[in-house]
Amino acid sequence: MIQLENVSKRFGGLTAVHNCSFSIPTGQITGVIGPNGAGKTTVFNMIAGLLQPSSGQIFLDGEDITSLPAHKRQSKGLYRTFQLAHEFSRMTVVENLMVAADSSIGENVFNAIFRPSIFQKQEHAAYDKAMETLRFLEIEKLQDELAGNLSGGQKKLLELGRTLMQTPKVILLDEIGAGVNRSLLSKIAVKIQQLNDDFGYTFCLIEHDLDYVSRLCDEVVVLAQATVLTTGTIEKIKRDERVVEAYFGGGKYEGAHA
Amino acid sequence: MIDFINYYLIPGITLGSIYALGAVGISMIFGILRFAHFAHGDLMTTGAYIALTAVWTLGVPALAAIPIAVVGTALVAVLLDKAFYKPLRDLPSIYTVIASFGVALILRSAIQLLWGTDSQVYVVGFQKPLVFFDSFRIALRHMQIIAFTVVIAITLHFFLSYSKTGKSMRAVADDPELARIAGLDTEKIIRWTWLIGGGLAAIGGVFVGLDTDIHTNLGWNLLLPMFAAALLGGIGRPLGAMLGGLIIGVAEEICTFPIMEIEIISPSYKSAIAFIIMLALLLFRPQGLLKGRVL
Amino acid sequence: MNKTLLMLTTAACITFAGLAGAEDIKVGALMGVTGPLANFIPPILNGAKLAEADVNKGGGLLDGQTMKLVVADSQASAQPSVDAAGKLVNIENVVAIMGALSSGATIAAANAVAIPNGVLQVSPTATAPSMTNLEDNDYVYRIVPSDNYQGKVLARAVLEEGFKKVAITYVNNDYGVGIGNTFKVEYEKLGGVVTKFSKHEDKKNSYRGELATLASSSADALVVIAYAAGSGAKIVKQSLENGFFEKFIGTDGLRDDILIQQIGAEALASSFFTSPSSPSSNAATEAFHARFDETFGGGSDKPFVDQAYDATMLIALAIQQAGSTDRAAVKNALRSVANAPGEIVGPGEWAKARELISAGKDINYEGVSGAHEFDENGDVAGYIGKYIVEGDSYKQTKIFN
Amino acid sequence: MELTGLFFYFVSFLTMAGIYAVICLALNIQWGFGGLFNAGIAGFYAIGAYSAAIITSTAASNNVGGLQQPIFVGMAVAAVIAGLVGWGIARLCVSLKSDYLAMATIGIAEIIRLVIVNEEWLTNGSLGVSNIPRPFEGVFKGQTAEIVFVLFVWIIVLLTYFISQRLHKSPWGRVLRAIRDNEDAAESIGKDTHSFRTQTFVIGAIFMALAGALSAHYFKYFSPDATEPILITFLAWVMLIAGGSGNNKGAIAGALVVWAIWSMTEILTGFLPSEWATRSSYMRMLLIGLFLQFVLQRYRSGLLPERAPKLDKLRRS
Repeated sequence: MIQLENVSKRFGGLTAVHNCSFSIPTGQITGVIGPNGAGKTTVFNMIAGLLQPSSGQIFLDGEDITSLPAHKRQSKGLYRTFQLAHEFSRMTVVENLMVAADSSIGENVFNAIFRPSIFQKQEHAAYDKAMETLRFLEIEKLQDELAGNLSGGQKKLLELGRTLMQTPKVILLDEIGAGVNRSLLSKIAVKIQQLNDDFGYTFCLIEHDLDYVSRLCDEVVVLAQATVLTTGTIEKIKRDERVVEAYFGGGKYEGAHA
Repeated sequence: MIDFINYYLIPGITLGSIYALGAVGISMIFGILRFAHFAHGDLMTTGAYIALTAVWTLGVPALAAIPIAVVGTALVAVLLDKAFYKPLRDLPSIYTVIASFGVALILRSAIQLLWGTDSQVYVVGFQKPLVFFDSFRIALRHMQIIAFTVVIAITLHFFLSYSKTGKSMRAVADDPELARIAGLDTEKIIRWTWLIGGGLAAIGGVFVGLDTDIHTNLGWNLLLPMFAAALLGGIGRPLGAMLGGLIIGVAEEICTFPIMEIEIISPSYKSAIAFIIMLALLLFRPQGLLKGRVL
Repeated sequence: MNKTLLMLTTAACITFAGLAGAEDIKVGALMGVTGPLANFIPPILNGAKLAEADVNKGGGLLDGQTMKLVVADSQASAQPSVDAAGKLVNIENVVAIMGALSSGATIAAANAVAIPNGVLQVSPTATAPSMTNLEDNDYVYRIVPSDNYQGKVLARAVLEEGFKKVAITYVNNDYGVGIGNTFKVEYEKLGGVVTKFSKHEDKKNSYRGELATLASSSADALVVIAYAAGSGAKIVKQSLENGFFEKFIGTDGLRDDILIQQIGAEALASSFFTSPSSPSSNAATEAFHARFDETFGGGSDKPFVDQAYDATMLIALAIQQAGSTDRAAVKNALRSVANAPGEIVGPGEWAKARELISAGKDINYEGVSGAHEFDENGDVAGYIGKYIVEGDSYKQTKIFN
Repeated sequence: MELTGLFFYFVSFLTMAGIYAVICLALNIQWGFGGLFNAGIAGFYAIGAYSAAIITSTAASNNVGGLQQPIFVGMAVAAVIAGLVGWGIARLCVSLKSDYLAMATIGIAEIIRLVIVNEEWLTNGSLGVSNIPRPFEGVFKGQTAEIVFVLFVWIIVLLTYFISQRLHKSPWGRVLRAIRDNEDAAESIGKDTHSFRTQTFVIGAIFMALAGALSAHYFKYFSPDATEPILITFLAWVMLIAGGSGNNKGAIAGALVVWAIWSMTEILTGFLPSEWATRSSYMRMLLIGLFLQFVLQRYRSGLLPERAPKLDKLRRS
């Protein structure tokens, strides 16, 4: 469970996020929606640790992780994907996943040079896990392709796969559907649902596409004008006048194909 | 004290003016084309030698040869861009940076091939400086260099603030994405950047020749201080770069001024000053004095 | 991949090597053709070429074979110098090497190529004191005195001129540091006062700050140990402009036409310069200079022209004396043709030398730039000339030895 | 005679090319794997050369030195000093973006050069350090010693290559390439990018210093003019890019090919009349410059392009 308490972020004179408080409950799929410029990605970046809040606190299972560097949040089980695909373009697909596996022994430079035998077990495990993940995502045929050569949707799948290489508690998906074709999109939805059902992974996703959100999410957080407008189930949200106003009244809603 | 002004400050301002003229181009190219142009010093050398040829063949004084040097070097700059930088435009900027190292070498060897390696001067002999109030001494050519640079700075300011091209250049330097959406003709702006950057570099090169002598490493020796100047002024801020150049030039000269007869910094470490300022800026204030972009 | 490369390279080498005639006897000229000393090279190279021409006109080497000078570019820097020397010795198969110019390039080439391969190397210009103690198995020589020597002579010359108090500025490289330090030590030992002793960085635009400090020390004259094209001319010019100094004393680096071209002869009237030179008794020197200017249209007064000629000549004589192109034999013959006793042979007297050698007589080459008597370290005592500016060129007025 | 001559030319060619190969492998670790734009190679090279020279030289004139230690002690000290300096620089600069890192490292290399030239008590300033021994000098003399030295150099090359390969194949190298390709994503999967980059920079610096030490032993004399950035930094970059950055074999191939071009074109100098020899040899620089542009525009991935490490061993059918 992730909790945000009065989190704000200012860039110079601009307030990108103002006094945001909400929580991402364990074992659920939470959606974060809102018009463009509402501060969704900024909130994500703060949860993932890429940005430091100007004020406020972020908790993971009760522990304050506000000032924990990004690379240390992963060991707490916090993973993310990016809005624009952040694949490792000059590495193969299987390497893209293996790099996210636990390779603590082989990542020590002395072991890497002098004792390559002692991390072979981890390497085998990493490879097997990577292949298993590729099979789960049904892209195992692409294993030796350079990630830079994949289609946009395949890259998104790859990024989702990367979050699955260790034992995630919370997976943050930043517009996983952006730039992905319809059929692949529903496939991704199936996979997310499956991961949530079978493994109990917690998801939090930013999405523009309200249909997609209503299909997947248990709870929805609506951001508008740098703060939380409301939270609740998708049915409740859809009936909320303010949400309708924020989306449609302002004319900023860009629909499903943003 | 008057010694400080005559022998440290005035040479510092002169050197600073020369740095300023080179740094403008570096800053603009960095801001608009997004890469560190390591061949910029050699563009200065090119300008100095074109002017030298004009002085030799037409018999005009060096100052009168400046327009020829400016046009020639600006054209060279545009051609270099066409041949070597444009093909790499869509790649990560690092390829262009490496290419510019190669271009620096190409320019320098071409100059050595065409003009030889002897050091040359525009005018033979020396002139006593003008003396004011019995103590303040300044050489005529230093007055010319400083005055010219001030005029250029003012012209540049008006160009960037009021002309359409100038405004577009600033827009691209501030935010290339926005500029592209706004439908600015990027290629035209890039052409202008090279014309102005190359032209001003040529003037800087001629000034070096006017102040001391012309040799094939002239520009390369000035390159790093000019980078420091561009950083100091803030990348993408041409006038900031000019101010930065002035500061670096003055700092380099005055740092060796002996205080109470003691040299705090040995003159042999003079050139380290610019590097240290540059490092400090990179580490602590990469946006420079005038809030340039950090790429 | 590597194999293909190796084969290509081999093929290229054989092609290049094949271009020279089979009868030619090759001597390497390792010169800093490009790089920081490039502007010194053309006249120096001409000096060597003149020696080559003299040998070939006077009957050639050994049994009338043609001497062929093979030029290689040391770039005045260690890595390329070693590479170029390696090619001279191994591909061009030269008998001996004339060069290199700067001490760094010379020592690197000697250590990495000439000494291990057993090739005689004679440098016309390397002046670094550290050359003296090179462990060279007697393969490395130079025909200019070490910087220690010029520094010492300079000190004497300055005192003779009546300057009891001087300020010194020297460029921070092996040349400036070498002469600067020995000059200071010797000058003070002889009773002179050094009012200020400072080094400067090459290639800066303004030296006014340093010069103001130097001027404030109220010295009679300024000793400038620097290359004219690097910092020397600027220092003289800025001193004159600001009235810091009017009298300058320079070494061979400053004694460059560039200085006269940039400053004008008049302003240099009260200055003098020293430079490795030739013995005054050698009448052949002037004839040589005239011949040089005739052949190449001028340049005989440039630094190290004489030395380049002599170094090449000495190598040719050693080959002739050895009677073969065997490298070790050539090395062993060098001292006997260079050092006394023996019948004296001068520049341009190749035919005479040939005859004497074939008659089994001992010869002693007295060159344009000196008698060249090598000591056990392969150093020469040398002659230092004193020069003043007259007209638009330098004129030698005195010889020290 | 011709053939023995050619053979010994190759010995000297391979010695220099081998030293460059070590620099290229080091640069490949920094740039090819790690994406770090180090434009101050000459600085680390100089640190290595001077450390080794001071530690091993048999006698010194005015500076510290003449410590007469064995060669391997000199190389170890060179590696340690370069590693420490590299670590200090990396702590400060390694997070800078590419062009900025280039400027910073050039500036640092210049400062190192100034210190070497000016601190005479340490380095004997511009007069350089002499009396530097070569390995096994007492045992082998003359041309045999040349062969022994080239073997010594290539043992170091192979050692460097071996270590580079191990690094490339290991999870460590995988993380490094991931950071090079996308820093944010690497952070998001828990990689401490700053630490990895620092390690990379330090390892590269150490090998560059070893190359410097090798040249000091080869020349037996080392002065500041051997640290000319065009000859070290620039040439090494051309070599790596031509050879194929990201590929260790490419780094070695690049060093061989480019040094061959550099070396071959020099021969042409001798065929020109003296008035032209001086100028036309700038053609060579011009050609190298154009060659680089050609490579950048047409063969960007180099002679031997980067390849992902083989995973065959991990594959069970």
